[in-house]
Amino acid sequence: MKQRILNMIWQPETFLIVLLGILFAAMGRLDASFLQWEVQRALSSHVWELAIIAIPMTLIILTAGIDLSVGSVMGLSAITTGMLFQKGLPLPLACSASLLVGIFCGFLNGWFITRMKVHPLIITLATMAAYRGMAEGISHAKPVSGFPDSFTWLGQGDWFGLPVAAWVFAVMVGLVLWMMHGRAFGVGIYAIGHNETATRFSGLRVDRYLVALYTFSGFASALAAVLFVARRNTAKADAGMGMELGVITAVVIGGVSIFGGRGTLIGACLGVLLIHETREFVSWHWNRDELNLLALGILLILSVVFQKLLRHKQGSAL
Amino acid sequence: MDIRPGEVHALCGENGAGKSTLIKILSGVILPNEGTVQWDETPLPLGRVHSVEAHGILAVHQEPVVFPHLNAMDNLFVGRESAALRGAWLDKSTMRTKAREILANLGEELPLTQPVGDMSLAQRQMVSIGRALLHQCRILILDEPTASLSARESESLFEKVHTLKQQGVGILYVSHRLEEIFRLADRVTVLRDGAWVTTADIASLNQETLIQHMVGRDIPSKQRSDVPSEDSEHRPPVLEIKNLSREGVFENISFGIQPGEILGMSGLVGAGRSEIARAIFGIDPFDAGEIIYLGSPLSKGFTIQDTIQAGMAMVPEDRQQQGLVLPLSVETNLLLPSLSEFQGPLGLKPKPMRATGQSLIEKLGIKTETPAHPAHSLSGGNQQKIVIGKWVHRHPKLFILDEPTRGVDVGAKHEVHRLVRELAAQGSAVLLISSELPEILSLSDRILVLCEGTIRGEIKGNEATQEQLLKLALPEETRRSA
Amino acid sequence: MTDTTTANTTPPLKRALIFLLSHRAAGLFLFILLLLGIVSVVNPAFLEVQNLKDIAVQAAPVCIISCGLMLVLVSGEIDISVGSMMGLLAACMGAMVSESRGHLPPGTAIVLTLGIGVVIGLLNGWLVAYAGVPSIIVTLGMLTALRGVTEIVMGGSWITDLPDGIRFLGTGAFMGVPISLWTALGVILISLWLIHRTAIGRRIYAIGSNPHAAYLAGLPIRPLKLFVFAWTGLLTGVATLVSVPQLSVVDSGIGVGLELLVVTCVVVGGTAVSGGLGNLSGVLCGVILMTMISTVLIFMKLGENATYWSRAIQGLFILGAIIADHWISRQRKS
Amino acid sequence: MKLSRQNISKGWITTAFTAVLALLFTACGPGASNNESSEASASSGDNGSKKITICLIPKKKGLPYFTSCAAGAELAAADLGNVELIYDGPTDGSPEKQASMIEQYTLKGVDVIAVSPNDPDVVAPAMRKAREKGIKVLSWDADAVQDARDYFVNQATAQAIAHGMVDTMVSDIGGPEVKAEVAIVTAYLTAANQNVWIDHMKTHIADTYPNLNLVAIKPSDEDQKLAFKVTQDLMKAYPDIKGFFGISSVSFPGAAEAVKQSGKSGEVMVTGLATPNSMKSYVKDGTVKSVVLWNTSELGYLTVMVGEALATGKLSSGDTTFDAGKLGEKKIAGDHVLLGDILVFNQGNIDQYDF
Repeated sequence: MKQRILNMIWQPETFLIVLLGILFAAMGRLDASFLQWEVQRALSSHVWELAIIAIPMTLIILTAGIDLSVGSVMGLSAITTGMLFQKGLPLPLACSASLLVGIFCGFLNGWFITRMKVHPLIITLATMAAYRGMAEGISHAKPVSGFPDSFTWLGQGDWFGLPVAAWVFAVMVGLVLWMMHGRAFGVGIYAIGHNETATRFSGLRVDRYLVALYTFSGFASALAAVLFVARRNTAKADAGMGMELGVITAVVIGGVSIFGGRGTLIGACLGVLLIHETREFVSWHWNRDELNLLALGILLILSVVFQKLLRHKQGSAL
Repeated sequence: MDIRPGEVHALCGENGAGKSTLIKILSGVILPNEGTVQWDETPLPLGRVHSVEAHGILAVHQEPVVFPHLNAMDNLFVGRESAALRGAWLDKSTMRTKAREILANLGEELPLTQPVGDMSLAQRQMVSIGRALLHQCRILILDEPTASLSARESESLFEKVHTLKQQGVGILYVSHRLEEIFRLADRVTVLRDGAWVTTADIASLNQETLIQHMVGRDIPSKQRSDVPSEDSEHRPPVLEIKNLSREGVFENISFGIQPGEILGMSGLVGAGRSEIARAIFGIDPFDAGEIIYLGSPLSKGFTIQDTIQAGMAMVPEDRQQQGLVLPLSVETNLLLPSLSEFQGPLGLKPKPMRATGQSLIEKLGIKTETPAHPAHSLSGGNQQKIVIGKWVHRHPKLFILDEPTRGVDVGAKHEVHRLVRELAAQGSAVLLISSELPEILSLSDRILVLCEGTIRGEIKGNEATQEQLLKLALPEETRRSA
Repeated sequence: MTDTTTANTTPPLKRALIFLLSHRAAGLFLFILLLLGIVSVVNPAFLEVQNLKDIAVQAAPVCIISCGLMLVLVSGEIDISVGSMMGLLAACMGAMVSESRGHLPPGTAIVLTLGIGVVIGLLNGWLVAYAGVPSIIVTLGMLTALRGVTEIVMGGSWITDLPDGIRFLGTGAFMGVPISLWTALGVILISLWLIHRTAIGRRIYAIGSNPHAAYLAGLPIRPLKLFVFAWTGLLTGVATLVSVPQLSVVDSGIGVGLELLVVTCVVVGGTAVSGGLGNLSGVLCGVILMTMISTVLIFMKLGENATYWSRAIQGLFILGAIIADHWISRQRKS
Repeated sequence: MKLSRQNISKGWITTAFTAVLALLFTACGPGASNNESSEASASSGDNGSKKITICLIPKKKGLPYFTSCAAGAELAAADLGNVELIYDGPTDGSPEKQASMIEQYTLKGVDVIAVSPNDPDVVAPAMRKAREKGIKVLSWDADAVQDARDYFVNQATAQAIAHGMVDTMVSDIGGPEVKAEVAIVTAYLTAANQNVWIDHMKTHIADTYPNLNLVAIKPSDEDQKLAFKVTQDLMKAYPDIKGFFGISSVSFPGAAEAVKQSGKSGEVMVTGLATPNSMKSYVKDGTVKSVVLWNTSELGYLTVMVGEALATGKLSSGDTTFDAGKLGEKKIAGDHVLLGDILVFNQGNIDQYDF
């Protein structure tokens, strides 16, 4: 029993919760107005797209992979929505098409990775450039704007007191948590992350898992793109620029090991919350955007160092 | 314990007895918690490979210490560049001559510029041993050097050991193969559970007493399944292979296995045994031929999933890399191939999983504190039992075992053998690949001998002898010259 | 011996292709020649000495950093902070020499800039080797953090008064060849020596090829990793010194996205991200190819459309290299 | 082990997660009551007179152009005395971040937000929301979507800038009758402002200068080095090229340096938008004849003046003039407050400016 308690204390999630607690306390001290529910709710709209992409990214990193192309898929999907809308297609159709584009992009990533047996870092580095380039090529880098209110409601409106995107995120987290803990799927992901060969030799369809995960990642990126277009009322080729770095940072801060096999979705969500709050608070309080970059970089490195130490402790507690 | 110049000192013990740890300390890889190592009456500076090597203590570790992307020459010299340094430059020609010399000494002619990753396992092992010979050594530590060597290569290694011995080099020899120990060693030290048990002259021991020291209990000596089930002849074969070929790997392989039969597959390392097994299981592709399973041919391009679905199982060659997901729990590892069985509408059903896991652990005699312990906390033998156990639950019709007792201690070896017999008795067909001749002889009903990718002969299990198998396994040229 | 038998049965054309693709430098070199051929037919001006020289000057800093990054990849790690590092080093260098700010003599500034590069590299290396943080995380953090520091150093304005002493590094020439090319040549020679003729170089390959074996062989893994990061830091400093003074203004956006270009060059050049594999000639060809592409696109006069598709074309190039790799390894196996 | 341990502690973690959320909620309680005091501390000033908080958001923080605007704004704040100025913007020039910042300031309850939108469409929803909250919203430097702001502090219309650059170029290369190829080096392909200018430049060239042939538009991705390289390449690919427009403060010096190093100073003309300091050396050595810009410091000054006037009600719709303190009277055309004419810096006058 004592061991169990010790184990719980040395979880990375505990560390994150403590860190968040300290952060909130500090924020309350420095600028209590930041912590009002209204403020938090409104500011939360900045993070949902990142949070949605963080879900598949967590799973992918758990399998010891990585997807650098998420931001570019967002760009391509956004521009698909925009161009089709401009061509006069009804918006639901345009959105479905952009989701399909996202799914296809993700599938292509997965297909290349499983077929070529090249590190995902390299494949998605290449598709990152290729997808973004296609978005620029198709659109000639021109943005599309002027979407109807019924559509922008998706990004700007509230539903039962929370932004629509928040509900999308909640549903996705719920589904994935259920998949992870209630089904063979979850065990499979961890097993692949620890030892892909042994998992393959145990008869799990590793390639299918991976293709499914990268496809899911493409889908989530496209979904984020649609929400983004609705929120900003603009579809453009540079949508989601640099998104991949933010998402990976959040997931890694959330205690997911970049080498796979270690970490939880809950942790990743805490990571997202942590970088969101830090980001917003730094610019809320100090009004200096450059501090943000510094804070995030240091936060990332420090949190991983700490988690490393925790894992050490955890080992000795066993 | 002590090691004298010019002797072969064998180190024995079950897996987990602390042999490898002891060797790592001696070779300077890790630091001991307490105690010292005396060297010519003075304590040896430990914890640094370099300073230990400078004293002439060199180790050949169990896993070959090779760098697959580098060529043989660089492999020999990495970490020992001082032997070929001229100012700030590495002297390539010195390196080349020295490397040739050492490899020739080992009886190997290796291309110096080929990346070692492209070489066979045995050649890699030779390079690894060559590394140790680069320096003038006074004590050579060999940890399971023959694990991946064929009989012929082992033979040339033994010769080398003899020569070194005559040159006054002390040799610390670790092996699970007792025959080797009795052949080579002058004295034996036995470790058990991390503690010293005894050191004795080899002459004062026989196999049984040595095993007794190692396990600390009696073990029934190997019995042989003398009664091959005669009626099996009439039953239709589980598996029939017809003219299976893969360019450059194996050619025209044809054989069949009946239910309840143990078919041994013998041959040198690199004869294509594992490759055939992998082709049957759907891991590797093949170019031509047919695999008929349960009366119907497998469609071209079948996958592991198809074969598992159809009731095949395989225990792969490399337990840690291919067999287990080490950080996951014993239970998860055991149930990994059968997870879909426990899928309820709301998720995996934990209770039946626990129960099945527990019953498997008991059935196989896996020694673990709880089913939730990670697989890497178990000893090699117990790990191997997990790899076998995860298939036992599925009651496979065809069981392929690739080197099931490699690196497994004597006690666990017996249990693995018992499991294999049980499986066959329950009606599974077993394809057993092993480099250990006694193992093949004691288990198999029939033995296929492979050489250079072709079947060289087939012998009834109860008629075969070690000499016979070895003869068939050797390539023609060597046989003629021998 | 089985290899030779298979090789003999393959048609010679295919064999040649396999050879070219497996010797990445040779394959890339031929590809570069092919590209040169096409573009010079469309627009002979491409082959003018001045143009080739300009391309070389653009390639020089990329090449210098690639020499360092290749070793990082060979050792089994990665460094994606070089872009931001260059931004910060440029800002520091500018601030030191600028008449309105530090007003240090160029010599001192050069030494200090290189020193800062080494220190940042050491910090990266220390976090990776001694604190045990995965290199992609460390350098991802640095990528963001250093950019923030750069903004703070610049303080919202640019440095527009670089003295001639520093500008000479970027614009000057020695025997008709720009300084940056001499520097790149020097760095290549030193790297060749380091890789092939020193213990350090061989050991870096060893630790990337099989870390566990390296550990058993007693190789000093941590100091070696520290070294490759520090070396990359130093080379980034060198690249900053010879490339930033080509321009008269030091702004805060120098080096944005450079890490992607460098990683792409190194990987297209045949270096394995998993470590242990990579050679300088391949990387050099990768650098030349990647810096050439955009110039080639301009010289092809494909019109406005090409501008918008150039990034897509670059992405397809990398994918092409990967597919070629895959194909070759399959050919080799069978 | 890992898995099972996760299972054991999963429930616990979820509980803790909710606990933190609860913490957050409870923190909101007192936060709400603190609201007044904190807002007061943010906006109430000395002597009881209400301080007006004005947020000045540039397109990209860290550009000298905007830094010099900010300096002018500081001056105005000091002159007025009742203004608290916040100057912050995205360091990477991303319009999304601009929009996020506007949303933040809206929540903070500032009095005036002045934006130089990077992409009018992207920031428009955020600006509208701010207006709904009763915040005065201005655009400065670049215009926003018309209904998203109260006034636009207009230093020069997009058309005027575009025409100014083209006219300058034409006179630099020797008049409208000279046949010439020219190229544009822009910021990003997606940069909204530059794209508007480019459109105006294209129509102006087509309408007025049939002899001018625009051969290429290349992005520099706000990277001097790339601007340098692209210019070099263009000069070689189009040997007859006569002029370059560097239409961002990064691409202009890059392009000028490329022309200078190729030894074509005086032959190939470069013009565009940039702060005088970064171009001084090129103007002096003749590579660049003229630099088009306006008085940035005055732009910042005027923006703050207009903001303060709006917040205090000194300025109301329908006014046709505005008293901008030491800048004197400024004209108002519709909802545009006009700064005045564009400035053209040349060898004669560039030394008078330092920003």
